[in-house]
Amino acid sequence: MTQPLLELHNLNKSYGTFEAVKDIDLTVDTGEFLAIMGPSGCGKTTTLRMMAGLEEPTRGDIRLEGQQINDLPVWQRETPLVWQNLALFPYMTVRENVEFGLRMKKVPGPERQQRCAEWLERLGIAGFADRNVAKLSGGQRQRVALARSLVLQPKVLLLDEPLSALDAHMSIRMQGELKRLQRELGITFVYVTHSHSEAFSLADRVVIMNAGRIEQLGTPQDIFLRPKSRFVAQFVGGISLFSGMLKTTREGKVGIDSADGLLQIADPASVQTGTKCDLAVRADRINVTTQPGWGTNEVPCTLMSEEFAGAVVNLHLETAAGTGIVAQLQQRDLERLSARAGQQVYASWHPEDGVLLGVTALKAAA
Amino acid sequence: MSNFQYSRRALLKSGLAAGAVLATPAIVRAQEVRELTMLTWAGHADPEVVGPFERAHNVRIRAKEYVGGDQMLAQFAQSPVGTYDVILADAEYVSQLYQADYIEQLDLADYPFDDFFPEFQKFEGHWYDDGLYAVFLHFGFLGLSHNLDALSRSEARNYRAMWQENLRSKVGQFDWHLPNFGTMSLIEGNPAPFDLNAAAWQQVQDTALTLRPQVRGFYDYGGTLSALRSGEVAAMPGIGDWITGVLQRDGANVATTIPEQGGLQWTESLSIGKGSRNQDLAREFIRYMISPRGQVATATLKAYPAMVPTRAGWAMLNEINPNEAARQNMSLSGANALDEIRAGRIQLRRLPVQQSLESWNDAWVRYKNA
Amino acid sequence: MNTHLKHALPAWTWFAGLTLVFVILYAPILSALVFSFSVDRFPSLDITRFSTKWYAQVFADARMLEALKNSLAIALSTALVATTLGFAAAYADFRFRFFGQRMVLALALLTPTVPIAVLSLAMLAFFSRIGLSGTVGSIIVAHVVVATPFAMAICRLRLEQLPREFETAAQNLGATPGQALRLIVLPHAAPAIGAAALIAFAVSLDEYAIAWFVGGLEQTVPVTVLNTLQGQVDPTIHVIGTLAFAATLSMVFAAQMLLLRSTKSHKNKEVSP
Amino acid sequence: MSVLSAKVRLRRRAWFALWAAPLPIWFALFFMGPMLLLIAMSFWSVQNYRLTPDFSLSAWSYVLSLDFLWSTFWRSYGLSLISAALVSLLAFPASYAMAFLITPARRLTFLGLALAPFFTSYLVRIYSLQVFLGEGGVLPQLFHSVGLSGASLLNSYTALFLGHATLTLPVVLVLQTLALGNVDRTEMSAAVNLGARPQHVLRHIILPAARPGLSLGVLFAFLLSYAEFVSATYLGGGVFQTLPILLTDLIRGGQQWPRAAVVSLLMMAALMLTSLVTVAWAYRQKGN
Repeated sequence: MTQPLLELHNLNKSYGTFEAVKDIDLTVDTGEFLAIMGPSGCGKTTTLRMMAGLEEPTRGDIRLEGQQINDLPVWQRETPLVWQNLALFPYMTVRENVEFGLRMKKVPGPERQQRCAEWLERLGIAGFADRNVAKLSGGQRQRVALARSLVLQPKVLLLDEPLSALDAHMSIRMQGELKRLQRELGITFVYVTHSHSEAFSLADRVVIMNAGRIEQLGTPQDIFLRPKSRFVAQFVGGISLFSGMLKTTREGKVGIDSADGLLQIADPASVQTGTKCDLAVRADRINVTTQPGWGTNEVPCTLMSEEFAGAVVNLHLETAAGTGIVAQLQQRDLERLSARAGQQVYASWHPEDGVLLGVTALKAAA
Repeated sequence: MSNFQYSRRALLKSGLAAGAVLATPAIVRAQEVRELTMLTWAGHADPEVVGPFERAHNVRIRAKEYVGGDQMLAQFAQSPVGTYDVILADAEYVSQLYQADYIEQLDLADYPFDDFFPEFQKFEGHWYDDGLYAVFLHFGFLGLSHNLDALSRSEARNYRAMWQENLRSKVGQFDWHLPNFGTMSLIEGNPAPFDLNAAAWQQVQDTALTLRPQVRGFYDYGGTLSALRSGEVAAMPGIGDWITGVLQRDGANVATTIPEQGGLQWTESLSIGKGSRNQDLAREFIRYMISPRGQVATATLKAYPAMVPTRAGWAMLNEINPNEAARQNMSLSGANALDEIRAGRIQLRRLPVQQSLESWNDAWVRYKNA
Repeated sequence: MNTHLKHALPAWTWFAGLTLVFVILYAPILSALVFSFSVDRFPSLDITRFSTKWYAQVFADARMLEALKNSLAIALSTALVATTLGFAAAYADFRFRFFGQRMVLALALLTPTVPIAVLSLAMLAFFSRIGLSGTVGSIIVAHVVVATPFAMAICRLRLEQLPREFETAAQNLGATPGQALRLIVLPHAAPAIGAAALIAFAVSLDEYAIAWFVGGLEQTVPVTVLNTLQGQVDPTIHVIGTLAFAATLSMVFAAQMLLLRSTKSHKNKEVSP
Repeated sequence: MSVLSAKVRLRRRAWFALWAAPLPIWFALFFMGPMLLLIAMSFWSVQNYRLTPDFSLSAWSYVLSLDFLWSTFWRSYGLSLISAALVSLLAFPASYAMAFLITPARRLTFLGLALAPFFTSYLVRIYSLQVFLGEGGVLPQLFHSVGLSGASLLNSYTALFLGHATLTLPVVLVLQTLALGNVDRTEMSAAVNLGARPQHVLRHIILPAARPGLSLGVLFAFLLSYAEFVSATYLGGGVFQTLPILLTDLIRGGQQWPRAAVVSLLMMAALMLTSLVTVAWAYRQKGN
């Protein structure tokens, strides 16, 4: 088994009585693109800053290639960070910014210039080398920030919401470039973001954090298809949630006894009846009809609103019991449906498409 | 012409005499420059005053100038022992310096007291338990200083002129209780103006209060100069030639008159600071200051002119600056300022005898607040 | 500038107010300038004759020269120490979170509430007990106490404008805390440090009460002014005032240039992305 | 609690101490030292004109039983408060002009010019004012020529106020101008856009937004005027008995520094209390 590049063991950080990060265990492998995602205040940036040595853990260990580096000060860590606001040095030119780290490491002049030139070239900013960083566009500044860190040939690059300052178009372009760079260089990226699209499209694995803890760790597919908790489901979005009591019917069918009726599930083996649990159904798995009788789990509801998202449309429905349901339809399916807001419709899905949440946690507790 | 030659010869002679006195410690000249420190009122360390002494003794005089005896005492008290070699203080503060044990006892034999006019030979403020603690440097009279445009000399012959209607809000007062209450005491006819029983003291305060509506303000030394000069105030009690003399030199139409009720005498003296490390030099300095040359320099001080206590000083002043000698009434032949003392018209300014200093001060603060 | 802003009163009234204030500020200085050239010892409107004799007297006075030397040495040292202390405290307050942080600020800001006459005596009494009275050094020590709060306030305000990430970003790229401070924080704070030094210099140069008390035999220029004002009034006061004003004015202009240059370059650099 | 080794923690502390320690150390030695001595001194006694360490309440009981202490205290407080308010009012139009009617580049020059006199010998400026206001001075002459009395203006509250203004105007101008300059222009435009008239903008937008700076201006003017004694002596003619004057008067009762110490402790207490209240008020947020 290969040595993991970066390991966090039982990492904790508290500010006074406030626990920002609680018992984080995480390993990052060489060459991996790991995204840490979560709402603001969930501790994702604090975790990243602890990796960089900018915050000192209250408890726990940080290891780089098996070596404990708790004691290593920031400036000896070689874990460069790309900052949310980039933090380019305003009193320096582009070249001076990029050369800064090499100077600090006392890299001799010729090599420094050569490496700097190489990276300016590679990121397509060689033409601005002697310009003041303040006079660049957003995308150019972004590249300077990347070049400034990558020129140090780090084993791991830390990125703290690096694209949040860019407009949507530029952000998507930079996502592509980041992905390409990471593949080419084989450098480990740890990428903090609150954007699903960035995390899911870039990362090999995604960590979802909430209130200082890891809620779920997995591939984007894992998380998207099998959210482990109500929180993850809500955070990932596009998922309808039903809560109720697990129940076996007289016919031997297993389902959730919810306010919206008994909702069947496909694989009840792992759970005990009588426990409270949540059922998640992804929006693209929900079928909407104007007439009943189309599916196993069918709930009558009112069409509240439509939301166009390019090729697809999200329909927001509400059941009689007040549960909100999101359904994703293709444009032409919507045309076929021809329903208006306020109209009665029926949402239905296959039992296989329902995911029971919090099951592992329940098992562990039991 | 012959007069001129005479005075030149006299000057040479006295210069030689002074040289002989000063020549004794000339051996020190070969050594490095010594320092003599001095805590003094303004003007006494001007080069024209101390220059000859500095050259003769290869010494540099470093002076700390103060305004107000209390500042002086605080400065002395809070500085390390030996900081100040020579102290020039008002006679009232000499007694405070003595009681606080801040000054050295002096040896009578070191100073030519024979040359002093008799009234200054054993000056009361300088002797404690038969020990000498200060040497009389100069003195002046305090009467009624007035602007001649507002108050004529004959009007000023009576302190009561200050109560005149046309002086309403035109009387200034020096911001210190001793000269002011002393003057009030003179007005009340107390033969010893600072030695008052309770009733007399109360009477002094009551009289003062009747003057209060006439008073424009309370001034320090510099403020007094400016106020009298500009005409801001027309009359000030308890002030003397030390202020008006300076203003006259500048062409101001002011004078000091000693009214019929009498005047006060201020006195400043030189002492040696306790723990001085340059006592020999300090002694030489005091000797220089009461030598004719030092006395003339003192009498014609730029900061404030005053009378001096030595005969030789008077003689030399009359030779080289007869006008100033005449102006200050320091004539060796005929009537002179000392006659005022001898006639009993001048009383010493001194600390209150029957009351404490602080009760006079309290009364003064109260008076100002009235 | 918001040119289309309507004002509650017509523009000339505000400008009249501005003029009035400058008249009040500058009338005494102008009067000092005029009377410094008057031949009369006591200033009055009918000036007999103009002359430079008081200037000559000031320049010929050896004690004045010594006082000037003392004043400059004291003001320079005060500026140096007060700025160092003020910057260090401002930087500590900016960079770190620590127990008693507010206490330090309160301590530094307490100085202006102490009546100067008593502060002077307390300092003299204290200094003489620790063997530090009557020297140029004791004046410097005392002036540093008076001037540091100003220096600290100025540096602190400027540091507030420095994004906190810059310094950590430098460390993250391998700069030691010292290097980060030198390469990132100091260039940013330089104009404030300059202004703080100038102001500390000026505060020390004009202080008379403490200098009289703790200075012992060492005289500074303001102490000679105090002695002249309280004792033998003469126009050398006006001469010193005029010279001091000329010197201060040129220092203020120097500070202006520094600040102006930095704001300009700062503006150029801070075009939002 | 920390996961760092002792060595690293020590190194960090040393670096922190390098910056955080110098000022507190300097002030503890050379400011708190004298201040504690001052407090101690208020309990000392004076024997034979000599300040003697002691534990005596006599200075406190003396000062606190002075019948004119509180009238002096309130006069002092009132006069400096009035001066602070008047100086602030006087400065406001000028600050407004500098903040809103002058280009920013010029504003810096004007501020510099406003500040320059602050660092020019204060004593000289007070002496000059004395010449200006006194008998036969510029201002009385001017008044005389337009048919007014032409009497000296010294020893009046006007003169005292001008002295206070000489001391405090520059600081007040700078604080006010900075405060007004920082008022959000969009907020002002928004108000105008909503139909507010210029007077309303001034009253409801500008003044509330600039409140911290404006109140700090009043506070500083107050602090400086309160401790002022040079203009009280040279322009007020000593007829306005204020605490700083009382302080010097008390000393003259024969080295009564303990009493002076008591008065200055009272002054400091009043100043600190006023500062606290003002700062709290200035930075108070609306709506809690």
